Amino acid sequence: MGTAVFRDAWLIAGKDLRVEMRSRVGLNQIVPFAVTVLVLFAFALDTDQEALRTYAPGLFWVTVLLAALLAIGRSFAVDLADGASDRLLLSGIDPIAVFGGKALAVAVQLVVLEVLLGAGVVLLFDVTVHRYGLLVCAGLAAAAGVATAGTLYGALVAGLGVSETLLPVLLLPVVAPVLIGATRAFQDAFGVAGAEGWAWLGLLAGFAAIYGVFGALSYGALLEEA
Amino acid sequence: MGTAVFRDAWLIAGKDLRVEMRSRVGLNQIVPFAVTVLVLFAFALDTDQEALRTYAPGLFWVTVLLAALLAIGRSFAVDLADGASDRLLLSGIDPIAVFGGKALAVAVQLVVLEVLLGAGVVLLFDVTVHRYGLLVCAGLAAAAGVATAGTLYGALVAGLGVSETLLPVLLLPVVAPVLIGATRAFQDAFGVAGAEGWAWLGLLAGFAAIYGVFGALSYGALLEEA
Amino acid sequence: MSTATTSSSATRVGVPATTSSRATKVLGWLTLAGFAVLVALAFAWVPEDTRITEQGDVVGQFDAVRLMFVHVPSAILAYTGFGLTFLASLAYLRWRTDWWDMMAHSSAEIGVVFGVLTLVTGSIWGRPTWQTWWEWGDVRQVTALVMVLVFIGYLAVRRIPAEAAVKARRSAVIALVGAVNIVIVNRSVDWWENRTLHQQSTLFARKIRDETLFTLSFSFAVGMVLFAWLLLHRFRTAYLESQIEELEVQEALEERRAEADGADHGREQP
Amino acid sequence: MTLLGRFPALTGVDLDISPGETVLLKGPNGAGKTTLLRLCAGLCSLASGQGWVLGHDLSEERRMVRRRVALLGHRTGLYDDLTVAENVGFWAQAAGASHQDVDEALERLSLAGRLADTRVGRLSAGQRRRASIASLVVRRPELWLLDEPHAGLDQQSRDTVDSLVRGAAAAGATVVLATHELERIAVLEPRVVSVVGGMVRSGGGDSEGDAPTDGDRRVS
Amino acid sequence: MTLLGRFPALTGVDLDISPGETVLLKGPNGAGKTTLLRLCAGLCSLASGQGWVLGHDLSEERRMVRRRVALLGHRTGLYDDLTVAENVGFWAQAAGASHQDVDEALERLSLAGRLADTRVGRLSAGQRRRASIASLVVRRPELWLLDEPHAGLDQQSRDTVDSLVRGAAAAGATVVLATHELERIAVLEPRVVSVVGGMVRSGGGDSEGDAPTDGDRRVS
Ligand code: HEM
Ligand SMILES: Nc1ncnc2c1ncn2[C@@H]1O[C@H](COP(=O)(O)OP(=O)(O)OP(=O)(O)O)[C@@H](O)[C@H]1O
Ligand SMILES: Nc1ncnc2c1ncn2[C@@H]1O[C@H](COP(=O)(O)OP(=O)(O)OP(=O)(O)O)[C@@H](O)[C@H]1O
Ligand SMILES: [Mg+2]
Ligand SMILES: [Mg+2]
Repeated sequence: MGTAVFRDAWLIAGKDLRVEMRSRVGLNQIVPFAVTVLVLFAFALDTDQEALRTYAPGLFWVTVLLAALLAIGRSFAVDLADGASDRLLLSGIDPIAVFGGKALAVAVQLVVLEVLLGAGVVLLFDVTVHRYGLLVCAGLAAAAGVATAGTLYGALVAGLGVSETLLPVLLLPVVAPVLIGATRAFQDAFGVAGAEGWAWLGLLAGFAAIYGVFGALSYGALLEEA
Repeated sequence: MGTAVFRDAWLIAGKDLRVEMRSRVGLNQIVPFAVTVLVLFAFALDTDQEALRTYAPGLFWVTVLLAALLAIGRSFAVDLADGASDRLLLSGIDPIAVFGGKALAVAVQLVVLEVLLGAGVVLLFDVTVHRYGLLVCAGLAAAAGVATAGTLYGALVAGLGVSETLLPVLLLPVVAPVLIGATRAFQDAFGVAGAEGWAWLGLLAGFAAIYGVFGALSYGALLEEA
Repeated sequence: MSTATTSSSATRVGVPATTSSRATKVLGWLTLAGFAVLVALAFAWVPEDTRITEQGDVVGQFDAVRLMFVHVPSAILAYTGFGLTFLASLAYLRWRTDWWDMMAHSSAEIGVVFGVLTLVTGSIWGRPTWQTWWEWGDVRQVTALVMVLVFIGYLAVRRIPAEAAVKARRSAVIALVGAVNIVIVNRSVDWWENRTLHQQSTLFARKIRDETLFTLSFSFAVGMVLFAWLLLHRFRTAYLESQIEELEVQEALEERRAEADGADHGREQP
Repeated sequence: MTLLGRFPALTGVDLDISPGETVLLKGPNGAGKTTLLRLCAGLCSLASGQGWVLGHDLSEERRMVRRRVALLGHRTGLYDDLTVAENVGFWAQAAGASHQDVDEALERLSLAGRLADTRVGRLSAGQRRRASIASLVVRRPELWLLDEPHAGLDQQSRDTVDSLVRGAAAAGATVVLATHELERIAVLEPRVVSVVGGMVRSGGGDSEGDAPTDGDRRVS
Repeated sequence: MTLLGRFPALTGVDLDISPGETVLLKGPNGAGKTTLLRLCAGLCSLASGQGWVLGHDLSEERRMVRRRVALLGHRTGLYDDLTVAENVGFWAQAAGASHQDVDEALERLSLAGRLADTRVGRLSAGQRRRASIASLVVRRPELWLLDEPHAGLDQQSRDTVDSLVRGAAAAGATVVLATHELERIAVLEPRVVSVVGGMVRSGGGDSEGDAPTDGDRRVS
């Protein structure tokens, strides 16, 4: 099974990313959406520069999560639109590969988003980066965590007819640890609070690993519709 | 034309609300979504009670806006799902009635959401209400503003294939004044900052009026597909 | 520019494969020359911004003030671009011709470029003068950002592969709403006087030196020439694109007609 | 010419439909039948050329056309979360029809009883299509545009559709209908028009179709 | 019994399909044909009773069934944003088929050339359905489940589908096919099974269908 799973995961990820490239939802819309949300926060926080700098990491991650909801929702909407999800079930592709492929595609999109949005935060909220290594590792680990948990929950709600609204409700509480961990790690990296960044990074990596394994294992059961 | 427009607007609003009641997206999902977002904010702001109380109005309105995006998106997705939007065009119903009806349905949902979420904020963020009249008026005016602008923009992106992600990008900057105005009005009502609540209420009402009129006037041109 | 990519298919069918003409060449050289003069004026003639306070301290923006000659004209050009988009959109909704649609699209794109330039130069300028890249408390900065975002959204709609007429009509409505931002940005410093670090209208209040004023006016003139030059090119690019589209349609039309004929002769219709 | 995106779905149309006539559009997949029907409904625009439907110019007065037609397309135009009766009732009210019209339509399409109170999202493909037809019947349109009206229907429902078309034609309505099941429709003795590669040709033996007798019912 | 939500879509099934056989499901709208096909594909579950397909128990081994069948349903299973060639290619790779298989399938369904590079979202209804069939052909399944395979297709494509079914049957594959166009299929001389109100009855004259001869191909 070894290589076949990787080959199939790759196939699925490639398909998902290609669909995204074609529809250009990511670049043209999710990124501007994320930037706009950042701006909204600035308004909501009463444009208090000091507060903004302090809360920049938290706001960054809330924004990433909200954008991730869109990306995950689309990843499944595309399959459901005209019954491709049924056909994936019938294709004989190992569910682990489907899970891995979809999670990979989401993670790639999230990383791109984080890079662009991160640049926005550094400029708009006037923060300075102290520890680049931590920043990059935390960004990758958090993306992996959100992507794995998101793919699992995306599959859970897929086909229930109202997934675009159900997904946030289920997923957001679950990824709260990612939000907290990534926020702390970034606070450390930005030097705004003396959090133990690397410890929090451990949490993020653990989260991603757990959801990766759990997702891969339970995906088959999830997909086995009806 | 007079009464026919009202009758038709009522018909459309009734249909939209009935679909929402059936699918229970509003109650079962958008509300929990909104509450979850509030909780996320609490995490993101590092659970600093004082900060939370100060920023409660802003966070409340950011949350309402995000939930409004979902409600508006669904309002149009329901029509587009199986070609009902084409049939609305062919029905001979005055576009003004379609606009009015859809905006009304969205506004009703927003008001319900605001009430539930408002209770949540009062409990979670430990704020006290000083001026009930202002609170209620600002809530209604903001709902009207978001609903009218949202319906206009919802129609703008409907059927472009990627509306669920395009809507936020376009709508959020436009409703930024509502966010600011409603936040200020609520700050006054909560007594967290000495903003001139009633003046901001004027802004909200003006916004709703302008978008109501502009939306009603331009809706026909928008719907005149292809 | 996109002229390079479009030229091959354009020449193939005999449309002029360039967006330049005598007028644009003149404008181009004028821009370059004007820019050279502007640089000279800005660095050699305009003195650095210093004032001596009563205590004898030297304050001011020093060399940073020279950023004004990029920042302010950019802002004006962004307004111009969006304003033109507004007018062209109105005209489109009235007459429904592709010409106005292309005009709206072209000027919006240029507007966004200069809008971003305003934000960037403003930020750079803010670093030495306000000690911050970005100040959320400043209404002009924030409203300017919102304005640019609205038009980025506009361009996002324009880029969606949808029916041309639908797209044109919908983006025209977005532009109408979006253009309101011009007024808001322009008046913001006066409406919210106490909430801004940003300069209020210094320009015509004659609060600045004559050299600075002259150079600034000169930079406006250069900016306008630059704008005209860019707009001509961008519009012609849009026009060429539409021509290519037209040709593609013609090609497809021929193929489609052949399909019809082939079916007539080849296939037995029951 | 009608463009879908940049694709010339209809390239040349020369069609002349007299009121009360029953016209059958035939042609291979992708010929442009659906597009032609949507054009007649005022849902597509003419990039070049001109056309009239029921006396209205298709370039200028599409809104006038729209309210006089009923289009049965590939999609059903129903709300999944509402019941059959609610859906048909909604479209009936939108068209100003009465409750009785609704009941009649449901009866006619064998949707009365349990099915009337079933959510549309839970219907089988054919039942759903029947519900869609019922929601059009209540409109009593002057021009019926039917895109593959028999697709997915069982024998009984096919007969219902046939009698519906006959009834509409007898009542003076115009019917334009696209289908691949030519035999089925033969009993109605329609004028056959073939669409191939976006070209529309009045065929089927009655050559008088080429000479426009009635200028304002011409689609080109 | 098979429940859809709380609705007993299939109430009693007694069906026995020998390998290589061609079975035609007929019955009115809402009878349960689609549900039966989905059940055979392993996409629905049995609330009570038991069934076997290709030797696998439908309650226990649905996964094994799934990878051996190809189901052409009411929905096409294609991605709107990808081209026809990309879609067929994707499903081919997922099934381990080669590029050549893809080309052959496209050729067979008259989708080569311009259409192959068209995004599926821009196809006509019939073209889209053909693309869906092409994406199934590449799988070379052991059991074909076809839900109204002719719906929306033009005459030529209907013939293609017929020859496809004949070819599959000749190659030893089993074909179960639901359709309302009984005449069309008559030339294939299938065994006719009628489904009414969720009850499945082997009909069409071969009464030996009632006595299960081969226990492991029984669906109940
Ligand atoms: C990102 C930050 C900034 C943005 C978005 C911004 C935006 C703008 C805009 C839109 C205008 C045109 C105003 C009008 O006439 O309507 C403008 C003008 C101007 N800006 Fe900025 N600005 C920024 C930062 C700065 C900074 C840091 C300075 C200098 C300390 C500055 C100095 C000026 C001056 C002197 C004018 C001309 C004022 C007038 O006569 O109206 N700006 N800016
Ligand atoms: N959105 C679109 N964009 C581009 N081309 C399209 C679009 N929709 C349809 N087409 C093309 O237009 C042509 C005509 O399509 P149309 O749906 O009118 O065909 P049809 O005659 O109804 O076919 P069918 O019998 O398959 O339903 C087809 O070749 C199709 O590929
Ligand atoms: N999701 C669902 N929930 C509840 N009932 C359903 C659902 N889907 C279908 N049904 C019901 O199950 C029955 C069988 O449906 P099915 O789709 O199998 O019929 P069919 O024989 O394929 O009909 P058709 O010829 O119209 O396609 C129908 O009466 C239908 O109302
Ligand atoms: Mg068609
Ligand atoms: Mg069926």
